[in-house]
Amino acid sequence: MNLEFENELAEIEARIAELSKLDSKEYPQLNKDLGSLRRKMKSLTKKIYDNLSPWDTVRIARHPDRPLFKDYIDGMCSEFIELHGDRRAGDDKALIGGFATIDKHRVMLIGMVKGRNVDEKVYHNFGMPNPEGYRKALRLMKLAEKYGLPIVCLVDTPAAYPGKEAEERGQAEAIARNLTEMANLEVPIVVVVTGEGGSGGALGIAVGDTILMLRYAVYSVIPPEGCAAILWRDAEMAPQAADALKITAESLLELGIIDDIIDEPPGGAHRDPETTIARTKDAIIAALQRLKRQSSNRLRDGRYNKFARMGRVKQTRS
Amino acid sequence: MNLEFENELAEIEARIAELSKLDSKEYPQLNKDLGSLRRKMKSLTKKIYDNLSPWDTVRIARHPDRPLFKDYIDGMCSEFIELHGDRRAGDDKALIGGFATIDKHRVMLIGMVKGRNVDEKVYHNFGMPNPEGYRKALRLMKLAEKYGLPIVCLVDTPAAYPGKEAEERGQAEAIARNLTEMANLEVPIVVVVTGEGGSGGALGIAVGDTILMLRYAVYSVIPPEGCAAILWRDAEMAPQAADALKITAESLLELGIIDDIIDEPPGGAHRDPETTIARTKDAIIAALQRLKRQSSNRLRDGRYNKFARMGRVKQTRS
Amino acid sequence: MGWFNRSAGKKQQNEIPEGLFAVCPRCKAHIYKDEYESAFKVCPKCNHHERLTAAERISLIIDDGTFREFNAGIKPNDPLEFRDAKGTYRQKADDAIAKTGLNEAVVTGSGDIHGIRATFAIMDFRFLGGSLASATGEKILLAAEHALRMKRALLIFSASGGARMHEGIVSLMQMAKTCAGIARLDRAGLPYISIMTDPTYGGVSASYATVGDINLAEPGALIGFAGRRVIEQTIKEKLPDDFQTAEYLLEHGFLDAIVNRSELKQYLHRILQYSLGKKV
Amino acid sequence: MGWFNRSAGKKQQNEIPEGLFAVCPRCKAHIYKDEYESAFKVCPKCNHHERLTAAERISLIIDDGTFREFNAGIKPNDPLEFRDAKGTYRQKADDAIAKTGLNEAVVTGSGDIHGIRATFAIMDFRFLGGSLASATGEKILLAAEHALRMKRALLIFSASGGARMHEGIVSLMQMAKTCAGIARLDRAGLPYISIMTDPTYGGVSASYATVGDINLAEPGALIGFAGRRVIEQTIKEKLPDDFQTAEYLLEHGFLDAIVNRSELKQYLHRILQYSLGKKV
Ligand SMILES: [Zn+2]
Ligand SMILES: [Zn+2]
Repeated sequence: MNLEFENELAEIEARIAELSKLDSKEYPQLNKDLGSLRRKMKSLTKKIYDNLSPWDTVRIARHPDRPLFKDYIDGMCSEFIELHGDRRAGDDKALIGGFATIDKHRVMLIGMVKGRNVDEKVYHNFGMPNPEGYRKALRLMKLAEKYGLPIVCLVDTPAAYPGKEAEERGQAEAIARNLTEMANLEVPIVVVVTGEGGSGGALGIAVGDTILMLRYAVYSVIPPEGCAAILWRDAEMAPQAADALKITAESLLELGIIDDIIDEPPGGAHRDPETTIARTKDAIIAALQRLKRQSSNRLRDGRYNKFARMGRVKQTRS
Repeated sequence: MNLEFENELAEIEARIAELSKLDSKEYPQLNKDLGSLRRKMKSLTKKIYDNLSPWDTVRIARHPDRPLFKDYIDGMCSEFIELHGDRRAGDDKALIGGFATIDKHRVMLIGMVKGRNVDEKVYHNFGMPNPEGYRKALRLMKLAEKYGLPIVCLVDTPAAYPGKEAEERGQAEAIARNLTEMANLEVPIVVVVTGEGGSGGALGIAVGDTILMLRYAVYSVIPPEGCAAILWRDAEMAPQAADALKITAESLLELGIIDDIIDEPPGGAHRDPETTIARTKDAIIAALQRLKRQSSNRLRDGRYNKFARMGRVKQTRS
Repeated sequence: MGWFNRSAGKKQQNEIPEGLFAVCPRCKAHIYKDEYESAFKVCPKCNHHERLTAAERISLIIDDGTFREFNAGIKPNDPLEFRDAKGTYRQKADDAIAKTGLNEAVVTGSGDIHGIRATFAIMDFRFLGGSLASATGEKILLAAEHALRMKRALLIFSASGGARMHEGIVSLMQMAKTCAGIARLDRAGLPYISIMTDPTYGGVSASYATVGDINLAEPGALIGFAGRRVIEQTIKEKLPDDFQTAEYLLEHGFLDAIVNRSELKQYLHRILQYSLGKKV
Repeated sequence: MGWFNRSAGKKQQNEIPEGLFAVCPRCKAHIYKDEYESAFKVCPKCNHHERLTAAERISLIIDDGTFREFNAGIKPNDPLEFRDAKGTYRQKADDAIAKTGLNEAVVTGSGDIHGIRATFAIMDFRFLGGSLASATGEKILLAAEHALRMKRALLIFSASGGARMHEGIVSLMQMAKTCAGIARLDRAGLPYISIMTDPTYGGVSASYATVGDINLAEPGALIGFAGRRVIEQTIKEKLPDDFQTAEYLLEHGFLDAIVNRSELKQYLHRILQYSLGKKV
């Protein structure tokens, strides 16, 4: 699938694919043409991706070929042992976690699972956790704390699921509880927003010491469509809302919400998942090494100060 | 309602009631006869209640007029503020709790509610808690710990509810969690078995520093009927099972399971709830005064040692 | 019950027509305005609890003359320099300030409840729908820090449609920020009592409002994570009438109690006596 | 996979007829007995996991020659001097001892899992239905204390119909007693891994078995608080076929994982490496 602002790229790609089938003996210009097409492809990719609008970025963050949590597990971890259940009501399929080994680091790895094909998507509820998901995540985080394991959370969710049973079982309380308890945890917490950072549903596992974001991930208080529907009274104004909401990694870095951006390969993560995942892994390892040196008190205080600083407003006598 | 071993008592009571309606002018013997009947009543009551079989005691513990948790709340507490909900799934109606003031002591008071009439009984699920009940109790106990309040638990339940949803929501886990967390609590825990101490369902709020029992309460690993059905292959053998199981307060005191017996008035708590409740209140106050002097570490260690001693078996080389 | 007989509301709610009578927005009963105001806008017919302003709430709950507001000068920030179809957020905020006489959607300070001193954060729905934004979050965090420093209870009265989207991600982060303050109080063993009033939604219900040591609500208050319409659109079915009411939440285990407004001050006083056993 | 290819079971289960073949009690498949035994009684056709004795379990899980049993001499107590229609509990216990060669329904000791030393309590269902009584509880508490003293992980393999009613209230108290041991381990930050095997019910499921840091179960194991019949009698309806199976519990959130017997040792070894990060 290609996004409409990638149409030109798709055409060139198709051209390259076509030419590649030809025999260079019958078509002496072949290699030269191919080379020129590839150069054009590269420069156009750069041009497009250097000039993405926030709304384009939303589209990339939701791209069906973008690497998903399971791709990161496979690509980053030499071992992953999924641990199920919230010990209360169920085992959420949209938010999972378990012991993982990343390089030399044993961690508790937690993240949202979206699923690739229709069956998977339905099974994983399109990556929208129910309260059981947040409660399982908290149980696993507390287990990590007991065992002295750092926590790594990969965030990629449109939202916490807005369902009837989710409300009945306390979606709000489940998220709020995580925000509160994560502030108290005595082990390092590394967060990476890899795709969609969907509001409270994302934040529910994103109270981290180091918060990273992929270049074309987004993180927003409300989906642009929802914001447009309310403030512009027209969901079609989502691109305008996306712009106003400042939801890109660059904006969030400027606003002091995230600590660093993980660069995506030219053309976005969906064009080169392997490199994306490798870079994510490197960034996580670097953060772990930094955070592991800190005492639990310093970690906790640092986390407090980090969030206390966000949106700090000084008193203005009027 | 009177139990069959009380038939003779009931007859005398009826006689007394009858005579009391007469005019002493027309019936000069009246006062003398009444006095003699009352003396007979008293000595017969003593005789019957001194010679109760364990099965009789079961019947008394289940007597419909026996004071229930709400009677104790009304009779013992100058204030009771019920606190609802487990913050997960529901608000159990069979197991409730809240802030209470007993004499000068502010405590967290927790207990099973059975209900008096049919509607109440159904509403309170006959005093059989679901997992939400145990989880609410634990939440309140942890709140008590945070606020430095002693915990008082009144036990009166046939059993934890053996229902489908109860299993699905983890009846076993809920009780087990309470047993584990109660061992860790840093505030005094006073337990009184006031009626039926029904197995794990009772124990789920009965891990106490001081464990008291009313004279005609029972506390058993299995209802005598159930035990009889299994070991005698005949539920009708419940009296034999009740005997074998040693479920009376006296037996439990001998076995080192409870710390003291709260005496019931002649003829049992159902004949004089007020006195029963007053004595229970006094016993709780005495226990609170004793326990409040202990440090949290000493309390916790004492509780550990108390339960570690129960059924201690020495190694025998054979 | 002195606090209860004083006439309180200085501001008129839009629902109440001028004249002798107020009209209950739920049951449409006509109520003598004096009676309505002195009952703190509770309908004597149907027990509807109308929304209160922060000032009314203070007068309802806090002992006369004991409230000391702090951080009143903190005003909305505009980290995104946000503008939508209808104009700038800055203008919108200025309008809200002018309309309500408040600088933000929450008033914080210290005061007494029948002589027990506590720290308060009281939301006012009139100010941009009681939305949580950077200045709101900042004031609440400062209130939590104040309670911690003074070793007192923190009481937060919530009334909010959720996060204020005009401050984007910065608003979202206030959820984590305020909860970090609650977490510190909890570690210190200090009581935090949350009182949810109509409405408490989204970023507020999913942060400090639902993690009280004790969660209270006023009768009939609507409390939830997602809005009713969003849920109905998602699940494609109609929700029950009592969905997300305080009564519904109580039944599902998320409230310690629903307390009538007329009893709320006394109730809080009673609870505070238990909660401060270790500290006072 | 050395532990896996050794022939293990010395005792024959009743279900397996003498001769060349064993019959799977679930799918009735005929399986070469050697194959069945070397697969630790897992049916190659339907993955049915037959109950194992404590000795078989030790040979399955613990490195050859490393198991050191302790408190083997602890035998059933008879605090109630219990007798029922069929005779005395003392006789029943003696018969169980004679039949199983065990002194109680649990074997405790220390041993290695691929070189990681841990403390074990392994229940044996053959001994009075794996029932929890004073000696069982005592041995489990001593195992927990051993793990605490040695700063090691505790692993408990449960297999039990519940509390042993012949010891009445003393049996019931073992639930609180064993959980107190688990609570101490937890406070010390030491791992406790619970492995539920078929069946785990009543006083065992409602105490140590379900409060593991990590709760595991074997496929198809039946795990519950009340028995199926009791529940059906209570609610007057038929329960689904998979009710109280390990798979059912996993779906309802109470198990971290279901692990095939052939992978269990390796799985435990992997988990222990995470759990001992802080301590070893
Ligand atoms: Zn009305
Ligand atoms: Zn089979």
